Parts: sequence; structure tokens; C-alpha cells
Amino acid sequence: MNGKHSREITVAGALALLLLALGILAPNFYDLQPLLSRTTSQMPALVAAIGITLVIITRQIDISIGAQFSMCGVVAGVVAAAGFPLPVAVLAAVGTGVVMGAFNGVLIAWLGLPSIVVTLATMVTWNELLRLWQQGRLMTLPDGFQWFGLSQATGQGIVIAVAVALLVSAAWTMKHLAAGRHVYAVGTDAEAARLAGINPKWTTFGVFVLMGALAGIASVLNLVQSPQVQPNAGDGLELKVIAAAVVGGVAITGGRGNLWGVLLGLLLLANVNPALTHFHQPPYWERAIQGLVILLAVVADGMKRTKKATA
Amino acid sequence: MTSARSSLKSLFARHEFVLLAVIVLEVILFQQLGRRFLDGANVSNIFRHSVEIGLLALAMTPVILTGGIDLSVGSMMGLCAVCFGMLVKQAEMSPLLAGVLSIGIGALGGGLNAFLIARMKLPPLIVTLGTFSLFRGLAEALTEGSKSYSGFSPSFLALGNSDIAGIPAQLWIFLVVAIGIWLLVHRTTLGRSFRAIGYSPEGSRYAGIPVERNVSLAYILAGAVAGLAAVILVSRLGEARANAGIGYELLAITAVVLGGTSIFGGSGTIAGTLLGYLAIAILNNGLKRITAHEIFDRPISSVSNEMSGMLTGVLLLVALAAVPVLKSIAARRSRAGT
Amino acid sequence: MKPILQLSDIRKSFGAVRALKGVSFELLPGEVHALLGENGAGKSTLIKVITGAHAPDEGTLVVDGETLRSLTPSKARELGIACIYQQPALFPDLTVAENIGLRLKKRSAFARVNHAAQREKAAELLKRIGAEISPDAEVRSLSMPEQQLVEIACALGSGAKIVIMDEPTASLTQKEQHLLFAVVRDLRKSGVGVVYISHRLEEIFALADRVTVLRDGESVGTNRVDDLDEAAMIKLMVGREVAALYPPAEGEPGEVVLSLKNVSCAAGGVQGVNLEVRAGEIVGMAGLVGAGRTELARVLFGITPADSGEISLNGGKLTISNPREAIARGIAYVPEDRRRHGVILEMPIAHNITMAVHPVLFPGTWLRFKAETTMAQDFIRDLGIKAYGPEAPGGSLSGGNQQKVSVSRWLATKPKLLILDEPTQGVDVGAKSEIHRIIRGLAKDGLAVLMISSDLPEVLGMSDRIAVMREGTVTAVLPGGTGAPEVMAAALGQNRGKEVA
Amino acid sequence: KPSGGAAGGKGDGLTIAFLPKSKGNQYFVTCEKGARAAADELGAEFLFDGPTNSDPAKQNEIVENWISLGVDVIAASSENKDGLSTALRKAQAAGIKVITYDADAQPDARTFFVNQATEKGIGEALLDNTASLIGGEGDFAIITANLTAANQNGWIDAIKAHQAAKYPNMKLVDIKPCDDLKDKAQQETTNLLSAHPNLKAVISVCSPGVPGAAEAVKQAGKTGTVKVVGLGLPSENRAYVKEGVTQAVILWKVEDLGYLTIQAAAALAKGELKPGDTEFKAGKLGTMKIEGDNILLGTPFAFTKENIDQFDF
Ligand SMILES: Nc1ncnc2c1ncn2[C@@H]1O[C@H](COP(=O)(O)OP(=O)(O)OP(=O)(O)O)[C@@H](O)[C@H]1O
Ligand SMILES: Nc1ncnc2c1ncn2[C@@H]1O[C@H](COP(=O)(O)OP(=O)(O)OP(=O)(O)O)[C@@H](O)[C@H]1O
Ligand SMILES: [Mg+2]
Ligand SMILES: [Mg+2]
Repeated sequence: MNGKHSREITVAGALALLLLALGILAPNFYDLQPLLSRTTSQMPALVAAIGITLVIITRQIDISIGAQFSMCGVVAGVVAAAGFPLPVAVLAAVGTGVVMGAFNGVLIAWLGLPSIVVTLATMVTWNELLRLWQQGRLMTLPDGFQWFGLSQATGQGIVIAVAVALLVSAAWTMKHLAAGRHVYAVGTDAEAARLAGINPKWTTFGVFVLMGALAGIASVLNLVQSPQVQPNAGDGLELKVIAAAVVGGVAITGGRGNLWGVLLGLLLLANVNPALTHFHQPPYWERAIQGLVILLAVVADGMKRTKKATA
Repeated sequence: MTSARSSLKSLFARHEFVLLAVIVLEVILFQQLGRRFLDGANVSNIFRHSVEIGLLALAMTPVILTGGIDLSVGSMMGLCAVCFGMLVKQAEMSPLLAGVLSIGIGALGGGLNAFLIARMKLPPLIVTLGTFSLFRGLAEALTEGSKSYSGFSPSFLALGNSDIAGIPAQLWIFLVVAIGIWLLVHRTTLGRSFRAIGYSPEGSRYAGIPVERNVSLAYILAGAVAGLAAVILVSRLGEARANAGIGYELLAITAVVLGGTSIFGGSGTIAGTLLGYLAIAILNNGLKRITAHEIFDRPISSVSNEMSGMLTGVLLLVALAAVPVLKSIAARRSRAGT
Repeated sequence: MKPILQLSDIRKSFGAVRALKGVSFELLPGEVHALLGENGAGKSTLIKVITGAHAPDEGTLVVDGETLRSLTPSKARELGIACIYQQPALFPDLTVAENIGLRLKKRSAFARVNHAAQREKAAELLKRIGAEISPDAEVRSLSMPEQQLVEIACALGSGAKIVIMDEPTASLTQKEQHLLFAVVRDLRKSGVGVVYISHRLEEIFALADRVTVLRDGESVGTNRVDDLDEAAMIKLMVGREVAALYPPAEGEPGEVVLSLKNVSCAAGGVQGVNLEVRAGEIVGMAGLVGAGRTELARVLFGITPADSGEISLNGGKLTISNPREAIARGIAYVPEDRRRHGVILEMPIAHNITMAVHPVLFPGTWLRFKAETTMAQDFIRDLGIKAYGPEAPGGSLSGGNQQKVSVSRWLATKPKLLILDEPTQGVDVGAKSEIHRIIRGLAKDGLAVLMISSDLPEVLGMSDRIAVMREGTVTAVLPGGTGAPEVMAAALGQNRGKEVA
Repeated sequence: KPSGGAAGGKGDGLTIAFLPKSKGNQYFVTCEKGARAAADELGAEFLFDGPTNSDPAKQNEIVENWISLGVDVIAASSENKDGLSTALRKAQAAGIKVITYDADAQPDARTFFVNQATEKGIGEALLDNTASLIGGEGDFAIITANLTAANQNGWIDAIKAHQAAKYPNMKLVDIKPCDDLKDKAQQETTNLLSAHPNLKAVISVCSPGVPGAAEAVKQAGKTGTVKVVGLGLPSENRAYVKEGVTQAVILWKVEDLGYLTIQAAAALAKGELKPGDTEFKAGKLGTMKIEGDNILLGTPFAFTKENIDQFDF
């Protein structure tokens, strides 16, 4: 029992330490406005992280989410540029995400293809399609898109509120609804789940569709933060959120993990770079440090397991 | 029972056959639509430009056979390239010695993966995701992000840019490595054990196979080959930089999986990997030669990178989906037949 | 009486394997209906059709008057069909209560889980079957028999009208078996139909009302149990008489091959084991499930190396720190979990057989295919492995033949000491007697054999001496021919046997 | 001569190949537009291809492919100076004329460099503009694409040198890479603003970085207090410039750069332009000056609130 939340505690501890060090050495880090902007800018990643967490818990992986995110953003941008109002653009983004998620889902759940290869293939396909289509143009969105046409403070509030609401409801669902239990069960042992009357195919399919929808929502939350959208906005997003999930204690072997840990993992990784800036350190260590954090997290897992086994 | 086996066998035969057909189709298509496609210089180019990815794909095959994966090979190329540059340009070492050392550094990095995966029993996907960032990060940190090394001796540059007996120099190295890895995978007990481990690591341990050691060897080999690929890349470009090999891991994995190796481990062949690699390399090159046809109002040659990426993705999906679809068709037919 | 379940002309193939070739079966309410048959006869496949785990290719099911082409697991559950599978289908990361909750009444995916009620229900069910398991325990922390009890609680709790049990006693101890039998009788009394599969004929006689025998995917008839005796039943199963069940011992045992003094391994829970095994003798090892017999074997084979004590082989002291060393020293271990540790199902038989002799058969690591095939063919012939050739994948064989492949792998190492762990678990009578004959033959050729088995008659019938383990140590060594009561008493710790100093 | 006009798809016309640093970038899309126009004017066949990611081997691959295709002249902008030079030398050895534009290769790997402005010129223009905005003193930071980009490093070095020489009271506090992602530039700038409270200006030397930095400054409520200056396209920055978030966007006429490059390339291939020339007639652009082996496009241009509406690229 005591080990159950040890990962969350470790990550929270590391995060607290980092935040404390920032508080002492660079108190400006806590100025309200930059803090708010910084937090808002991480919300799209948080929403995508919810999706990848569910995917990993079902013992799958999705490396196409960055591509989905980019695609959804561009579709929303095109729809908006064609003169449709914001809600239509939002629907278009989410709808595009759902379609791409369903495409992955069909191949993985029904044809039983390995998710890492399927999503690798869809990742390059969507990314290159976007390049072919958009040639890397920065798209300008119509007026009234940024911050949903509201003030900056309100807009940031909405972005954060939407992401947090999604996080809370996803966490609640995972714990209190049968569906959440099904996701864990399928990730632990799909055949046992099937025998228990759960449909692993629909569950897996559903999770990938949800992943797509969340990528769509995330892209919208990103879209409203500036008046322009870049067609490759999602580059590297998949690595960022997978890393957050792993650092947050989601087992890559499926069946284990929770969203609060992922939130902590994301916050920890997302603050490495600002911390380097605030400590006036050169930026070229950033990637190495992020790699180390991931390795430390898995090694900690390994040590814990070995200890358990010998005890 | 015999029919079960023969139908399974024909399926595998079919997979490599299909891949071969794809390659032939590509060649015919590009020869028809492209400009000077089967020209000697261009055929050399196909290999010269893709040897690094081919090497990574070869080395990735044993890793995937054991049921693992190595996402760090591309980053490892960056690190080895930078180290090679430093050794030659700062430590003034001979390129040969520096090359050997770079391969050693690759093996060392592979050793880190091996230690974490084989000894500590950590999931390969995550370990190598971590070292993917770590190796690239180290390469960037070593060069402070911006330094690069160039001005290598012409004899070293010849490795990447000249021909020996009419064949690109680096292709000879590739062939030697390919034969070596083919022998390893198909003709030695080590190769046999890779499969056994891929199918059942526990079962292999109970059979007395040194699982930890053999898995380690697969990752160390992958690291060493990444080091070799880095040296070849540097000699081709004449410049060593932290961003060498960016994204190559995904291309290598694509080639391996396209070649019919199961991502879950156990089954797969080097011949398949070579065919998968060829299919990608030819696609990538051939599209560049189509200057007379357009897509989205642009000549295909001017969007060849986008097109080849997209088509590779589609090809991968089709190749993957073909197996279960064919299987279910075969099953239906055999049931109807009985 | 109207049957609650009726199957007619069920056919099912896996690829080219025709597992069921037109089986009909019916189950009455309030009866225990045994399903008997050799390995691979199709019993598990048949019940998977009933539970909706497999869709039949042809045939129909009538459940409670409703005619169906096929089922899904959740539809089966709605119809009141519950099953305890051969392998427990539990979720190790979830708690006992959560596991039971998942298997009870099907609710919509978006219904809210009531944690307290679920826990209460689980506690009540566990109490009803008399299991002392906490509902909050994570399933991964439970022993095999405890997991089996949770399975039983699941089946019971679903309020099913049809309960299916596929070899439920395979990993149960005596005590839990009694709990299970009580549950079965209880179910019968309340009008539930029970389908019961077991290879242990004594259980069939103790529990079942009727028995249906499957042979080779076909039903060879349904009889009242009272109308049959053991011999008749066996004849139905294998289609011939099985004469002498246990081959007699011949000759005198020779030198001491294996000698253990105070061997302990904390990680495996083995403490101070003393034991001797001689060339040419079979030492049977009895004990309750969880007594630590497998753990001792794992210690001897170097999987969890010993941390103290003395192991000698042919008089020489040695340490064994991994399986490779054990093999080099002449120890062979046929593991109990055939599918996970014994044979690699996807690999050809030939590769499976040569796996432990790579350094010997392939000196200098180069594979020699011809030598490999020859070796495999020899074993296929000598042990009578039924397969179409050395290149047949392990998974295409029946359980008994897989076991023979597993034994072949170890005979190929030319061991001095052969450790067999549950060599006939889940193996049908025909294959079983053949395996017994092979084991006896090996002993006759001078091999020292340590045979772990939970099948008491097997231990009694085969052993030259019987070692009994309890709580991680050998508590008694009894001479061959000792009666069942004495062995059971020693296993249970009722101090009647001859204690070893 | 192993290759030559014979390869041309359009009769005996020239085949000109045009290589950008990367394709996913409005800057090079605009450049290509001018280049294509020039090629059409000259009746030459125009080949265009470039890398879509930051793989340093991609440019070499494309050039070597053109060599075997037998083009007449290659015009290239180098992402990795030394690396690309290896391939360009091969092209020269195969008898293909080579010209560079936008970002130079090694001098021995090409005949001319079409210089839209020297590294020094660009660096100085950026810094002079910034200095005049902040009164010649105070902290400033730089946003770059990535730390490995060759000509961006060149500009940064020029900025550093110029600052040391001319603006001793200014201080470069940090250089941050944004991976050519606007959103990342925005986040980096947000961090810079709070990590360096005295920051007076942000200079972005990559084009997606300019709107990114501007958005961060705007969100921080520091419009006008922290100046934003950068190299970028007017179209991508118009709104910020008009709002007064971005003070100046510096660029040359990108379309003209492409146009001039192709004109020069064609002339070189036809032998009308030779090393040592001091002038060159470039179609509709008129006569351009040549300094050494640099063909000069003219000085960079600063787009400001007042003039930005006059430009549509
Ligand atoms: N999923 C499957 N795929 C392929 N073949 C299968 C599968 N399941 C069972 N079989 C084959 O079908 C036949 C019947 O198997 P089944 O498991 O029903 O036998 P059983 O009577 O339960 O045997 P046992 O007593 O060993 O449990 C066997 O030949 C088996 O190999
Ligand atoms: N995979 C497992 N998960 C949980 N418990 C296990 C597992 N394997 C073994 N155990 C438990 O560990 C204990 C020791 O097992 P061990 O196999 O040594 O006993 P044994 O005497 O060999 O019994 P048997 O061989 O009859 O199962 C038992 O309680 C067993 O049920
Ligand atoms: Mg069975
Ligand atoms: Mg056991």
C-alpha cells in the first residue's frame, strides 16, 4: 500500500524542489503574468497528455498525436479563413481529430496491428500531407479568434479551465465509471477482459478516438493563444507528452498509472527549460536534462521492482 | 496440419514476394516517368544516400527480433559524429583511429541501453526514448549547439564520395556488414537465441540461454553500427554536426517492419529488412527524378520529400494490413474448401 | 426436465486444426455434467463456445429456450453463464473486490462504480465459499490457489444458472478442493447446471451425475456416471484399454548423484533442505501446492540460486548460479509451466529440442541444420512425438506431445540428474502412461530422477522413494510403496512420518 | 563535359536547379516565386527541391541528385555551410556551374554568392535599429532557429561584434533557440521577459520567431516597453507592427533575391557572367553591382508601421 503513490510523491518532491529553488534564486519566475502565460501555453500539452495516458494504460502507444495536433489546427485555420465562425472551426478541429483517431483505432483494434507501427505510419503520412498542402505557410486567423474574442485574462482563464476540467473529469471517470475500469482491464490483459465481458476492441477503438478528439481540443486551445497558426505546430508534441506520462508513473506495459502523476510529470518537464532561463544557464543542456529525467524515472521504477522482488 | 504450414509458408513467401514486386514496380514506374533514373550515377546515388539508414535498419533487426526497439540510434549518430569531429579536429587523431573510437563510443552508448534494458529489465521503448534525448542532448552540449567540424582530409572524404570498382565506397562496407549480420541472425546460435528471446524471454532463460548477455549484445551492436553510420555520414558530408542522423531511427524501424519483421519480436529476416530498405530508398530517390509530372500544381520532383514520406507511411500501412487481411481470406477459403 | 443448455452440431476450426467436428451436448438444471477427454480433445474449445469466447463456425446453441448462432462473452453473461477458466482470467493490478466487481452483473460502461457496495459484495462472496482473502488485496499478491478461489467467487456471485469449471482443481490444495466441492454441491442443490472438466477421474466419480466424453473433437457419448467404472471411462476416452498404469521399478539404485545439505534460498522461500537422489532411482516429491517444491527445483537449476548450504553432484561440491551452469553440470529441469517455460510455441520442434544444447551441438556458434534435424527426428521417434515433422511449430502439438518435446530438450543435454516438475499436469491418461514409461526407462538407464508432482497416485505409483515438502523444506523421506494417508499426513504436517534429521 | 544542356527537358534551354535551406518556410516560398518568374522569363527549365526537416544530409542528397540528373546550374542556400560545400564541389567537378544565394557556402565551392546583404550588414541593421529604439543602452536577447543554423550564427556573431564596438552600454543577456516554431519562440520570450526584468529588446533572427516574440511581449503587457525587432516577412508581422508591438521587421526584397539569383545563374551558365566582372545586368532589376565574388542585391530594408502596408509578401 505504501508504495502506491510513491511515484507521485517523488515527482512532486522534485517539482517542489525546482519551484523552491526558483523562488529563492529567481523570484521573478512567480510574477503573475508570465506565470499565467507560461501555464496557459502548457495546457494544450496537458490535454494531449490525458489522451496519451489513456492510450498507454490500454497498453498501446500513439506517436501520431503531434501530427494530429498540427492537422487539426490547420483544418480549423482553413475553416476559419473561409469565414466560418469560431464554433464551427472548433467542431472541424475536433471532428478531424476524431477521424484520424478512428483511423488509427480501426487498424489497431480490429486488424490487430501494432500501435507503434500504425501510428508511426500515420504520423509521417499526416505530417507530409500537411507539408504538401500548406508548404509551411504561417496562417493568419481572423480577428476575434484569439482568446475566443474575449480579453486576454478571460481567454487564458478559459483555456486553463477547459484543460483542468478535462483533466478532472477524465481522472474521475477512470476511477468512478465502469468505462475507466474497462480501460485498465484491457491494458492489463485484453483476453481476460474479453472473457469478463468487456469488449477490448471497442475499448481500444474508443481510446484512440478519444485521443484524436483530445488532440483536436488541444489544437484549439493552442490556436486561440495567438493570431496565427503554424502548420507544424505539433512537432515533437508526442515525445513531450509520452515523456510526461512516463515520468508521471504510467507503466508502458499497460494497466497502471494515473492522471495526477501525469500532471506532475508534465509540470516537471515543462519547467526544466524556464528554470534554465531563469537560472541564466545556456540552453543547450535542455535536451540532455530531459533525457536524464526520463531515464531516472524508469530506473527508479526498476529499482523499486528489484527491491520488491528480493524483499 | 501440413496445409496449415504450407499456407503459413506461402504467406511469408508472399510477403517478401510482394515487397519484391513493389520494388520492381517502383523501378519500372520511375524508369518510365523519371529522368535518367537507371543512369549509373543515379543508381550509385540511391545507395550512397541511404547507406546510413540501411546500416541502422540492419542493426535494428536483431534488436527488434529480441522483442525490443532502439529509438536512440539516430541520436547516437549525432553524438558519434560530434565525437569523431572532435577527435580528428581537436585531438588531431587520424580519421581511422577516430573512426574506430567513434564506433567504440557507439558501442558504449549501446551498452548503456543494454544495461538498462537487459540488466535492469526496463522497457526498451522508454529507455531508448530517454537516451534518444540524452545522446542528442550531449551532442548539442558538447558543441554548445553551434560548433561543427569540417576540413577533413580528402582521403577520408573519399570514403563517402568515391567509387571502388564502380561501386560507392561505403556500399562495400554496407555489404560486409549486411553479410555479417545475415550470418549472425540466420546462421549462428546467437541469432537463433534472438528469436527465442523475442518469442519468450522466460522460456529462453529456462532453456539455459544467457538472455541478459545476448540482448545486451543486440543493443551494443546497434550502438556500434550507429557509430559506423555516423563516420560514413561525416565523410559523405565533410562536416560533423550535432544534428547528424536526425529522424533516422524512424526510417530504420520503418524499413525493418516493412521487411516483415514482427515488432513483437521473434520472426523476421535480414533479406526482408534489405528489401524494405531498398523499397524506401528507391522511392525516395525515384520521386526526385519525376520532373515532368505534377501534383497539386507542382512538379513531383519538387515535393519529392513530402511525397516519399507520405507514400512510405501508406506502404507501411498496406504492408501491415495485408497480413491479417490475407490471413482471414485464406482461413475463409480453407474453411469453405473443407 | 427441460435442458437449460443445448448445443447441436458445433464445429470450430483454428486455421487447419479442426478442434470441434460436430459436437452436441446438453445440460440439465441441477446436474453436474462432467466433460472428459484426452488433451486436445476439444473440451476447452467447447466451453469457450458456450461462454462466447469463440464463435463456432457452424452449429447452434439453445440457452434457456433461446436459439442462438453464437454468443459474445457479455451476452453469455446476460444469459447467466459463468465460467472458471483453465487459466485464471483475473487482473493482477486490480484488487480482489475490483476483479469481482468487473465480473458481476454487466452494467453500462458509463454507470458509476459504487466502491463500498462492491467491496461488501466481494467480502460476502469470499466468506460464502470460505476463503480467507481480503477484498482489498491486489490480485498479484495472491497465490495461484487463492486466485482460483477468487475465480470461483466471481462465478458464484454472478448468480449464474450455468456454471462451467475447466480443470478447477489443477492448482488447488486439498483444503481448497473441499471448499470447491462444497460450492459445487451447493450450486447443484439450488438448481444450477454445472459443467465440470477434470482429468482426475476420482473427482468425476465424487461429483458428477453424468459424463460426456470427447475424443478428437467428436462426442463419443453421454453416460450416467453410476453406469461406468474407471476402466470403462478410460476406454471411452482413449478408445482402447490402458493396462498397467505405472511401470514397475527394476534394478537397484546406484551411486548418490545429488546430495543437498542444508540448502536455503531466502528469495525462493527454501529453508535447510537435505536430500539425496541416487542414479537409477526416481525420487517422487509430494507436498501441497505452495510447499516450495518448484522453488527448490529452481534453486537447483540456478534460476534463483541458493544462498547457503551445500549442493554436491556425483560427490563434487558446486555452486549453481544460472541455468547455463546447471546444464553444464548435468542437471536438467522440465518446468511445470509448459507454455511459458517449457516449449516456445512459435518455434519449430527441432529448434525447441536443441535449445539447451547449443554449445554442444553447434560448436563455434555456427548452426548445423542437418545435425539439428537428425537429433529432432531421433527424439520424435524415440518418444513417439505425434507431429508432422521436426519443422512443426510447438504450438501445433497437443499438450501431451508438447510435454514430450519439453522432456526431449532436456534429454538431449544427456543429464545426470533430471528434475521433472508436474510432468503430467493437464496431460491425458494415454499420454500420461507413455510419459511414465519414458521416465521409468530413463531411470533404468541410470539417470537420477527427481519428480515433483501434485498428483498423489502418480507419486505413489512411480517413486522409489518419496520426499515430502512442507513450508519450504523437506520434512520427510518415505520409502516407495508408502500409503497415501502417510504421505498426506506428512504433507499436512501431522507428525506421523519419519522425520529426516 | 559529362553533363550539359542535353539533359534539358525543354529543347536546348537551360536547366536551373534552385535549392532552399528548407521548404516549410514562407521566406523560401516567396524566394521561389521570384526565382520561378525569372526562369520563365528566360525560358529555362526550373527545378526546385529542398529539405523538409533538419536532417543535414538532405541538401547534399538533393544536390547530388541534380548532378546525376545533369542540370546546367545549381543555385543553393546552405543550411550547413561545410557539409553542403562538399556536394557543391562535386557539382563543379561534374561541370555544373554553382551559385549560392541567401546563405553562402565555402568560396571554393561556388562561383558567385548572391548577397542579399552581408552577414555584417544584416547584423548591423538589426542592432542599429534596436539601439535606436532603446537609446543605445540596456539588455537585449536573441531568438534563433536552432543553435546549429550556420547563417543565423553568422548574423548573431555580427550583432555581437557590432555591439562590442559601437554600443558598449548594451548587453546581450541570452540566446534562445525556438526550433523554427512560433509557439516555442513565444514561450521562450515569456521566460526571457521574467528572467531578465530589465530586458529592453528582443531580436529574432528567424522568421517564425518574430511573431512569436511579439505575442509574448503583448501578452506580458509590455507592448512598447520591450521592443521587438527581427528578420521576417511583412505579411507575417503586419498586425504586430501596426499595433506597435513589433517595431521593425528587417528584410530585403525576397522575391527579388530569387529573381536575381536565377538571372545570375543563367548568365553564369551561358558564360555571360564571369569571375572578375564588376557589373551584371539582371533583367527587370537592371544593373547590379558585383563586389569580388558577391553579387549585391542591395541593403536590407526595414519595414515599419509607416511602410509595411506597401508590401504584400
Ligand atoms: N486459439 C487456438 N488456436 C489454435 N488452435 C487451438 C486454439 N485453441 C485450441 N486449439 C487447438 O484445438 C484443439 C483442442 O484444444 P482444447 O484446448 O479444446 O483441448 P482440451 O480438450 O481442453 O485439452 P486439455 O485437456 O489439454 O486442456 C487442440 O488441438 C488445440 O491445439
Ligand atoms: N506466478 C505466481 N503468482 C503468484 N503466486 C505464485 C506464482 N507462482 C508461484 N506462486 C506461489 O508461490 C508459492 C510457492 O510456489 P511453488 O511453486 O514453489 O510451490 P510448489 O510446492 O512447487 O507447488 P506447485 O508446484 O504444486 O504449484 C505458492 O504459494 C505458489 O502458489
Ligand atoms: Mg483444456
Ligand atoms: Mg510447483
